[in-house]
Amino acid sequence: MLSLENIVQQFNQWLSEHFSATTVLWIQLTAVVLFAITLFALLGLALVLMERKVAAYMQIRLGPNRVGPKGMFQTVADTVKLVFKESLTPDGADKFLFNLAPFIVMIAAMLVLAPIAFAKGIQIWDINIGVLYITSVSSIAVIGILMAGWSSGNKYSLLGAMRSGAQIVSYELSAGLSIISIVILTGSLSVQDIINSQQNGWWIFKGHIPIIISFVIFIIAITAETNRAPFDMAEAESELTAGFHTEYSGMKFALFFLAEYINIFIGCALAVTLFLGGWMPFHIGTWAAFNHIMDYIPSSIWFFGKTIVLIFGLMWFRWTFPRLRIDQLLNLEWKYLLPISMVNLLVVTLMAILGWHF
Amino acid sequence: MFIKNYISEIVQAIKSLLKGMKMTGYYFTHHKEIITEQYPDNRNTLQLAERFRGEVIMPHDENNEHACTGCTACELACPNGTIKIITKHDITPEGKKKKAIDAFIYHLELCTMCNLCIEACPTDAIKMSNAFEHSVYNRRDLTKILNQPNSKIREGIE
Amino acid sequence: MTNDELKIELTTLFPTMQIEEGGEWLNGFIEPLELLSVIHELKNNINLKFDYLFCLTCVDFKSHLTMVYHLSSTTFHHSVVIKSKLDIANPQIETLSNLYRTAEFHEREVYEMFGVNFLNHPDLRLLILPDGWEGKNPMRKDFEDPINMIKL
Amino acid sequence: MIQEIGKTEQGDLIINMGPQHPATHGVLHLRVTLNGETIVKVEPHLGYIHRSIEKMCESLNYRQFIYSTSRMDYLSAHINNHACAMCVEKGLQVEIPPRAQYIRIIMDELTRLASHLLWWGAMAMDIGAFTPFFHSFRERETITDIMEETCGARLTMNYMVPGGVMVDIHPNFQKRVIDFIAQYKSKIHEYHELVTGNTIFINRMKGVGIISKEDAISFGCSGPVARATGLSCDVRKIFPYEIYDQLEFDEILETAGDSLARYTVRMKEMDQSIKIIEQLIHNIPEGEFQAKTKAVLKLPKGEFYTRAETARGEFGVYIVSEGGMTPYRIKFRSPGFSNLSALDHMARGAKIGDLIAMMGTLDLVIPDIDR
Repeated sequence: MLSLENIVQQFNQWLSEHFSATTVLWIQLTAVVLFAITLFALLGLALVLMERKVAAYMQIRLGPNRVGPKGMFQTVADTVKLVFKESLTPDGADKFLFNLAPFIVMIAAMLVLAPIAFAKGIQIWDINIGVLYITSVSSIAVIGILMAGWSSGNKYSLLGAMRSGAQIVSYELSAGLSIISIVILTGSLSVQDIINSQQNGWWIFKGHIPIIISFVIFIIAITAETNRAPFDMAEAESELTAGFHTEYSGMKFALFFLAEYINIFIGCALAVTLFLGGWMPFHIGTWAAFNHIMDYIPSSIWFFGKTIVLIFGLMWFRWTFPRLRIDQLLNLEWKYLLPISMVNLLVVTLMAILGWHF
Repeated sequence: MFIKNYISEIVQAIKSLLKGMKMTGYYFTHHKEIITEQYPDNRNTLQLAERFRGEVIMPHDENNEHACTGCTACELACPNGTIKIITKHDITPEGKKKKAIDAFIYHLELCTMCNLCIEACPTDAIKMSNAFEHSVYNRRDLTKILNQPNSKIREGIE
Repeated sequence: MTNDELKIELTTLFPTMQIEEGGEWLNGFIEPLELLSVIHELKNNINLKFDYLFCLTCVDFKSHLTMVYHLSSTTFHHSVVIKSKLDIANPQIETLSNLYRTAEFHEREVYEMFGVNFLNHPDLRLLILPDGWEGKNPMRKDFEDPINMIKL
Repeated sequence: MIQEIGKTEQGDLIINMGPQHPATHGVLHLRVTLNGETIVKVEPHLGYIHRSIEKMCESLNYRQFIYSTSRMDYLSAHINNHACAMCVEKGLQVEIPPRAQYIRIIMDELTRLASHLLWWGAMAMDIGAFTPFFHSFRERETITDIMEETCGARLTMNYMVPGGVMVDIHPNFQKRVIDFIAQYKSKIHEYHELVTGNTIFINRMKGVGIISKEDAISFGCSGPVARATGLSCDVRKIFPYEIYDQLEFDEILETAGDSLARYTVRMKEMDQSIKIIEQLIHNIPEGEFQAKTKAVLKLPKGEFYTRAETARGEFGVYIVSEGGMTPYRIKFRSPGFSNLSALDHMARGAKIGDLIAMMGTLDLVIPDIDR
């Protein structure tokens, strides 16, 4: 069967037959960089369009429908416009940090792509501490946001950045605890191992109620970590005009914008990997025929499909709920999510020791 | 007791959130409810209210005649000085002098569509039209002369 | 309380007040110096309780300025108008912002529009006019602004 | 004053919220002193769109000046025009035909509904929910269409004239209003599902921007802001004008005085407006829609004051006449101006997010404040 895995393997084989080991490595690296950038651009364009369409339909309007068929190329047109727009740097800004910040946010988002398994056998870097790597590297982004807020020399930006800092640091805790509950069950930090452990069923089905609770907490935490409504404290346009990126324009703003969507994708991809079986198809117990049909659907479609469903969920939240206040946001984390996830972790640990899961 | 309150609080909160999501979900799946009007595209089918006040016009009949006597009631009624009437003296066939309008100048850029001039007009010579696409590149184009060239006052209107 | 009853009550309380009838409400004219004591009494008198200052303004009569205070009571729902004539050259009057906090904003508006100086006002600054406004007070009758006149 | 931005002597941060800010709904400028996220002081700076309508009106005659009041509180344009027309009628001592009274009140209540619907959407947008805005505009659009059909304009109608209304209602008017009532009743539950019951919303609103009844009186608050504190101040009830005294409706009172109470008052007021319209729409009397008045109106020498209940509170018109064709002095008592003065008192000690919620529930319309 023609699958992505075979193509990649054949490509690798062909490379190693024709070139020396160093050249192969270089070619592979170039391919990976090209792949990452393409994925980045495509995801950004697709997700922004999706967001606008989802928002429009929830708000009983049509959304973009002028550029291309059904407005498909609206985001492309927007990108072209943003590229040609002048990137202003305010006089009062710390110019070096101001120009550096979007790239830090962007690079942090790009680096996190490395250990994510997009399909069976498609993974840029199968690191054995993959999940830990993702959580740690993705928190670098907050440095970029703080940098942007501070260096803009704008009080709204500063407030937005400080809010963002407080928020991401807090929600990292419950996100981490939710991840740990899966790590306890699988006994591994490697992304491959976690996905393989869901061969006979996704964790969300195997893990009983405690895992469902950690899934919900994890979804809430990634909504908060990606600074999306109802937790969009850092931007909060009705309060802080645009928060940390008030002073950014043109392509530098586009980078922030793109990074936000990539972060959403990564957050949801991680949730899919941990709880929904990554690229594993959906199987029901002993229904062999059904399972066989499910297997025919390529693994990449499974992975992207599940991720898009989760992303849709986040968009659904965004266009339904009002924004929380900053102190309520921190209350929610410290008074509700953290205690619940701690108790939950204990239950999961007991479950793992006693072997109560399937 | 504390734990029970704590949990019921969370359950209530989640319930209220799901209710809202149910509603947005309904609209997401029911595209019939969409109310967007695609304005420049639906120009041909656009239905404007007949009383809609877009701009002041002076209707002329097929003989290029209007009903304005130049009494300046509209000019006096206008709060913004939008209307300026310049009169001249026509000489009727009988040789009598008769007041008539030379130019009915209408400053659309000053008009607030308050309808007071139409109310004031004793001969119903002016009325509001439905036109609402008034944008022009030059501000001067908004100053209009409402009576057509060589137009006359209709017979029998005093 | 009806206007007639109010008139009796007011004449007994404030013998110096000139009361004018004819309009919808009673108009009481007082000297600027008495203002604070009169209004204080009106607000706190158990039968009157004029605790709601719903309109505060000034009228320029060219020869003098008149401060107009519309008071009403949230308990008895009766209203009265208190007026005070001010000298046009040097208009000044005691502030009411200690009795009615809404007076603070209204007095700032009157201060910049008519140039009335409110004594003991906590924060008498320009509210509506731009900072650094120089020249006459726009709502006075002798105000002219030849620069910003709209010409056709 | 605007130049000395930066920090206070105590090290508090000063930010200028507005005149260009998404939450100030126009060009309100608030100079906010912050200690961290906590508000120390709020100073409104007004005048960015002050057009001095009062001065303009001094040179317009009694028919002409009414149109300009639509431009003050543009969401209550009908009610502003109504108050002005009533004030002139009081001076002229004109009896208005009953048909005109009915039409006027239906229009007033429709305006109130439209205003509250817009407020609902805008307030939800202020606190971060975008979808309600579009949903409320769907209903508001129906009202503006009704207005357009009868008055010829959607926002600044200039429909009330001294002596009655400018033109008779459109033949479709009654049917469309009845349709609108049905539409409103079928959709209002969605509003409550989407926003009212939402736990995030309740937490954002409860206990925020509390003002006591005494303070509300002292600050001259009116309308839903004052009624949320338990102060009975509905002009329609206390000083009924037109035929409000013959109608059956409740004055909504809450006691908490916080943002949630203001929200509840407005939501319930919409239902009351529907109730009023229902009582009137089926039995608009036949007859004249405008009383006969002279072509040139001259008010006798004297002073005239009328008040009307707009969507924001008590709107007053004070005309000083010297007997001429134009008013000698005219003063508009706008509800927003007094309500805004209470903002500083409410906001101290709250968070920035709370300030937005307070401004949302105060329902400020800046041209109304600046006049």
